[in-house]
Amino acid sequence: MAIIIDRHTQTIVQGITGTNAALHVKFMLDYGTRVVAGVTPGKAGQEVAGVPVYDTVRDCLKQHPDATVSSIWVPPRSAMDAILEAIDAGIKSIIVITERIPMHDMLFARHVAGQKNVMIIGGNTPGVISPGRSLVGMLPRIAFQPGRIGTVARSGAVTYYVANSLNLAGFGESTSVGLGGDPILGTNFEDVLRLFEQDPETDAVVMAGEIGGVYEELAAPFIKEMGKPVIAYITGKAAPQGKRLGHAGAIIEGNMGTAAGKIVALEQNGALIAPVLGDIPVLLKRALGSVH
Amino acid sequence: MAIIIDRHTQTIVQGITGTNAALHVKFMLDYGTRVVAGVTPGKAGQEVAGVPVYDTVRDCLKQHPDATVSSIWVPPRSAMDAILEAIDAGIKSIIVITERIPMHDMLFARHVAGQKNVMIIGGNTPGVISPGRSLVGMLPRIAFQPGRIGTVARSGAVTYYVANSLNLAGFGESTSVGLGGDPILGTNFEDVLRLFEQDPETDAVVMAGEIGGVYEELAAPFIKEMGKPVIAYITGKAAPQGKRLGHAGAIIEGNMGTAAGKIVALEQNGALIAPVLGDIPVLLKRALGSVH
Amino acid sequence: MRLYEYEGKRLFARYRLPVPRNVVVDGTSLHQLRNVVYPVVIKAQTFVGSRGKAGLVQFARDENEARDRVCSVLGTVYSGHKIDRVLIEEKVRIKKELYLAILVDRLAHRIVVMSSRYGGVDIEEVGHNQPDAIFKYYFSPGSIMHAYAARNIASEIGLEGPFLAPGAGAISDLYRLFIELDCKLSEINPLVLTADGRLMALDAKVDLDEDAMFRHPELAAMGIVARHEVGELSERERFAKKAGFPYVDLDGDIGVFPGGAGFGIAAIDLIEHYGGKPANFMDSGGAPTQDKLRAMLGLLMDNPRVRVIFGARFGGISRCDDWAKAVVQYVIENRPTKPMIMRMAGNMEEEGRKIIEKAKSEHGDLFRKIRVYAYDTPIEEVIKETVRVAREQGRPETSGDNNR
Amino acid sequence: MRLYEYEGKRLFARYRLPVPRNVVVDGTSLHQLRNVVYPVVIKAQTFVGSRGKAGLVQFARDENEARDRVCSVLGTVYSGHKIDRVLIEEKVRIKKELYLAILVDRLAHRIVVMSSRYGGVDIEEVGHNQPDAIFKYYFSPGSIMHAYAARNIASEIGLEGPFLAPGAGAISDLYRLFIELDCKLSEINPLVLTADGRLMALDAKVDLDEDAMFRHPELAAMGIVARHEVGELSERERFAKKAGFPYVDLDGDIGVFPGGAGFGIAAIDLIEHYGGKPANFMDSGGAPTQDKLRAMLGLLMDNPRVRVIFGARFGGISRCDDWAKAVVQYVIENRPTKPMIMRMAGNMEEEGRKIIEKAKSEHGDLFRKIRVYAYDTPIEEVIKETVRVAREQGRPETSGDNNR
Repeated sequence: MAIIIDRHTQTIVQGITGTNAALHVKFMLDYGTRVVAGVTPGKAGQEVAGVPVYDTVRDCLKQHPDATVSSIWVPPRSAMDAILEAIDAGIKSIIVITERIPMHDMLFARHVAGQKNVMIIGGNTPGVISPGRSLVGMLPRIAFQPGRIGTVARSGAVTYYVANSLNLAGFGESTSVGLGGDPILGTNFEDVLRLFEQDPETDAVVMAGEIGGVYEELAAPFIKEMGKPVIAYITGKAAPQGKRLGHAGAIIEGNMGTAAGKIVALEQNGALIAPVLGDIPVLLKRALGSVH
Repeated sequence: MAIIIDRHTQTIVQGITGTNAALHVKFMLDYGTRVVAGVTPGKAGQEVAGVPVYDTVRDCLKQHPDATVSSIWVPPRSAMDAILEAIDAGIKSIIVITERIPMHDMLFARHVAGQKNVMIIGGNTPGVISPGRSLVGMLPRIAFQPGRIGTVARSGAVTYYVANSLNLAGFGESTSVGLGGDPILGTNFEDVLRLFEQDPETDAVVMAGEIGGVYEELAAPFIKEMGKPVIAYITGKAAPQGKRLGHAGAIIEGNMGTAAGKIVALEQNGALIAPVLGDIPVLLKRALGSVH
Repeated sequence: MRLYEYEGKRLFARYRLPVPRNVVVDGTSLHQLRNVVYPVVIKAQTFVGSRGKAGLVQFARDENEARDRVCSVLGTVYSGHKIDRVLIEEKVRIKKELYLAILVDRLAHRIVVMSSRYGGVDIEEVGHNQPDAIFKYYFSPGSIMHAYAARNIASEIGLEGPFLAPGAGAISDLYRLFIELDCKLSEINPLVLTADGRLMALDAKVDLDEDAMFRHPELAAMGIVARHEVGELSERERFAKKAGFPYVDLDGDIGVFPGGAGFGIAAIDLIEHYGGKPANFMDSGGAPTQDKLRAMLGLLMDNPRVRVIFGARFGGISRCDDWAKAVVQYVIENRPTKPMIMRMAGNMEEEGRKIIEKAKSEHGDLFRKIRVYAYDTPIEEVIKETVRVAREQGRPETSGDNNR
Repeated sequence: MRLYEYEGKRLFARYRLPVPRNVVVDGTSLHQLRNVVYPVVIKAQTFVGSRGKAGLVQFARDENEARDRVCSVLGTVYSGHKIDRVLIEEKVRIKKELYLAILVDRLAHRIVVMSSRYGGVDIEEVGHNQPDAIFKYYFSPGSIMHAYAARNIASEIGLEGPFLAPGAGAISDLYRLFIELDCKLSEINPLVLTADGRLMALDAKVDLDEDAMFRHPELAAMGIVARHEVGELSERERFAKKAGFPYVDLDGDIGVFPGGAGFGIAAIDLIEHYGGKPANFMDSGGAPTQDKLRAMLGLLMDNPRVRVIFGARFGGISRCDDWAKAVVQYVIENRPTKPMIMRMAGNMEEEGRKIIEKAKSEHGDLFRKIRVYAYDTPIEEVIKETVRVAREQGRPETSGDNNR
């Protein structure tokens, strides 16, 4: 059983009739993911890649009561509502692909999810993959191969490059989690590190952070407690202040969110810092010693 | 220890500088009630009958951390806010004298109080008296004398007449609780019946209901479980439909809230029905038998 | 307080809820029947339920027919409610009738949206015969209706495809109206899909919270003013409303001048219990002013139905001495001839008694028919006495001193 | 995104928050200085902090003085920000300076109102020296600020007596502004009591959430449009904003054409790590269109600073073949002369490679300076190569075939 999703996990897709969502539903099904239903209001009765479409999550769960995970592909203006709908209907993990969700919306969605003990991943996550088992989101299958390294990153592309550098060095991934590029995230580094720490299929973790926010810093104290090695790769060392770099969350605001600050916090708590991507497998080998 | 308030209870008064509140603060102090502070925003530093006035409940509790009960005398438009202020500051019982509080406001205040486990009595309650010990509200002391009968009524005047008829027959009150005349009440008959059932100083209960709402009906099943006799006096048998009779809550709406319906529900569950006030002591004597 | 259908529909229109094209016509605006597209539905504006069965909903194919029907209805009285206005609406072809209502659930202390695929009928009957046919969706007080919740409800009552979005929109709009206007009930029965593909509120039942009207000047600006929960105020009731005390006309001959609303209700019961007929309900509210007390008394004295006045004051927040002062001053100024049987007890009872006694000694004749009992006389005895006096009033007046 | 003080104050005024009487003057509206009551404060409108120390806040006793001061400031550049406008305000006599701010607490994921009796100074310093002097009041997302909470805050920072109600009102109004306009920060430092008994926001610092701008057409109507979090967009950045892709000018010579924002950030680091200087940040977003890809490439090619372009595509949601097509079409249409060093891996890598190879075989000369590496070449190697080529560009161009 991998973290978050597994071979048996039944998932639904909110916003399933959108172009991107429809394409990736096909990719997910090809990968073996059990996409059992989708939602687009007003389009009940249609199908996408053979998956039935309903008007509401509530209707989905009436027909597919074992679905526990939803991925959300709706436009930013509808994202909060889609998340709240999933929570209200009883979904337990919500993977939010939508990017640039208004900050207040995401704060509120997080707040409600917290009260109901629901996990939100994202917004602006590329998704989650447990290579060879299940994939929810838009991660390219080609970048990943099964293995025993957990990876967690804010950026989708960095997730692929990290996996790429692991795979070139002979490592594979137990699960790769994209936290998302938005400034307010449902799940942060610490949450995922705790899952990996408990996961018997994970030997070490690579976390890839970037400028903006404080999620890397917040995770630092837990790294100290962990029994598994953590390699950290932080980007944005060369980034300017006060300018968003693509991701809504990737911005240095005053003293907050610098790469240097994150690196110091992580290093002081025992993470091994990889200055460039290519250093990640080197550090991993060193940390895992004879195991690999 | 009487129910709700006792000799040692420290109380504050919200809206203390209003004419009525100021008058009744004096009456309460005369009765021995420990009124330790009052609130009127903008009037911090003043005094009412020797009681210090603060701008906020929060400031009251900084100076008088043992206050647990507040009575509220502000205008209807400020009542919800005053209740929420008391809850937020940590007050545990709130006695709402204010009448005709907008229904949605009271629903919300109730909702918040429920989450924080705070008791609201009223709106439009005359207050609570444990004769000889403490009085919070505007009940006339002259109407009550110490004894072992608990009384609970929606109307203030009826509370006095009930006590009057008890006292003329030689009974007295352990505690008399005015639930209030508003349509949405913080505390209802069942809540108070449960307190009286547990109260070693109460032998029997007189409940006085009136047309409107369903609080009497809601209490009926509990009466069946009670070990103490309950005498019920319900007014409004001669009331017209669709017209409010003074109390915001005293109105027959369609089939809901008739005196006849309430009497049937109570009688079926074991309450003794007093058709007129004078019957109350008669029924009490019969029910308590040799005890009195 | 219940609104007329046309008032409810004006509020609906403000909240973008689709209603049929309509005009409201009263005795002075029959010319408006010219500006209507026929055929039309003519609906008498009254609070009486089941207007259909009572013949208060009619149809007209042209202006002449409409004029006839309107004139036959205007000014008539049904169940005590006079009909002053009719609503003239486009006649729509109905494809499907649904039910939608939002109300305060007084048991659960929550807000509940009730909806059904079966509209246009008595919903209580539907609920009784087919409980599953009514879908209840609860909201905590203070919470907003998120868009998804509106879609859940719309979906549940069969609004789908192109009707899902407008249906959910209408549900959201009705909820906003309910919350923002402090409603106790806002009901659409039926909510219809028309043959030409529109979603439309065919009826409108809105109950406002009178206690929240102070924060809705926009309603007053629309002419929505205080009334009974169901029905207009009488002339005396309007006077009392203006003077600031609760008052309801009843049809007996004993004027009731109590202190406290709750005891006012009890007094009516007791009067009927002992064979009398109350002429009114009244309440002084807490700590009434002298002026208000005198206005209250005057309203009873001036009511030709009233033959005797029952008064009671249990001095709590309102003091006996104030009450006695008001009674005395009223009597001296107005020299009433109707008997008053009263009881006064509680705070400042002694002071009140002295005021009454002083007045009696100074103006003996004026107070001949006024009796004031005290704490030690049970209220039932006072009421029995009142009922007896009321009966006597039918007979020639007896002489003799009634003072105690 | 940060607003100018004058924009913030316009928003304040909309929310009834009291601000000093003011006018905004730019190069074309100096005549407005005639309509001002002197003395005044002249505040350069810029995002630079500590304007006082930088001489960007001045005073003037009359119109002549004001004109001199304004002219001395307009058009100057401080810390890279050009000053186009000044705010001219009545000079108020300050009795007391307070601090008030509402912001998103990114650790607690809640909204926090921070307030202090000590305003007009660097609040971080206050917090550092006297943590108790800062009062924090938390609100759950989605919750409103009840009136009592505003009073609690006002009371805590010493607003009492006649100042309690307006103080609490200002706090409520600022909270409504914060929520309704999707702020990340709304700060008043200082909030002052004036010698003549007014409460007033003397400064205004408002950070909006750019991602919520779509639901605030009222802001666009006020001229508040997209910009950097702190600072205006450059010409190229405005072009990119219009074309719909994130782009930030940097001051190097290597144009960066990556796929994915996160890797765009990584690429800048890597270029600097290996001794190069990036000319920009750029992100195609998910699944860019051909047109967008060509616009992105064009923006780099047309930038005279750029000497070489580094490109990378890891095909995920965005496919390698689409990317290759866009590159090929751009090259054929525009015949660029700057070298491009690129890597392409992931979804549809093989198809992409075929497109590039076909183009090279058909238009060999055009593609002379274009190298495209594959999955098996680590990205670091590609970047090192780019940096090397950028250095070479300083030297006379070498001949020879650079194709692999």
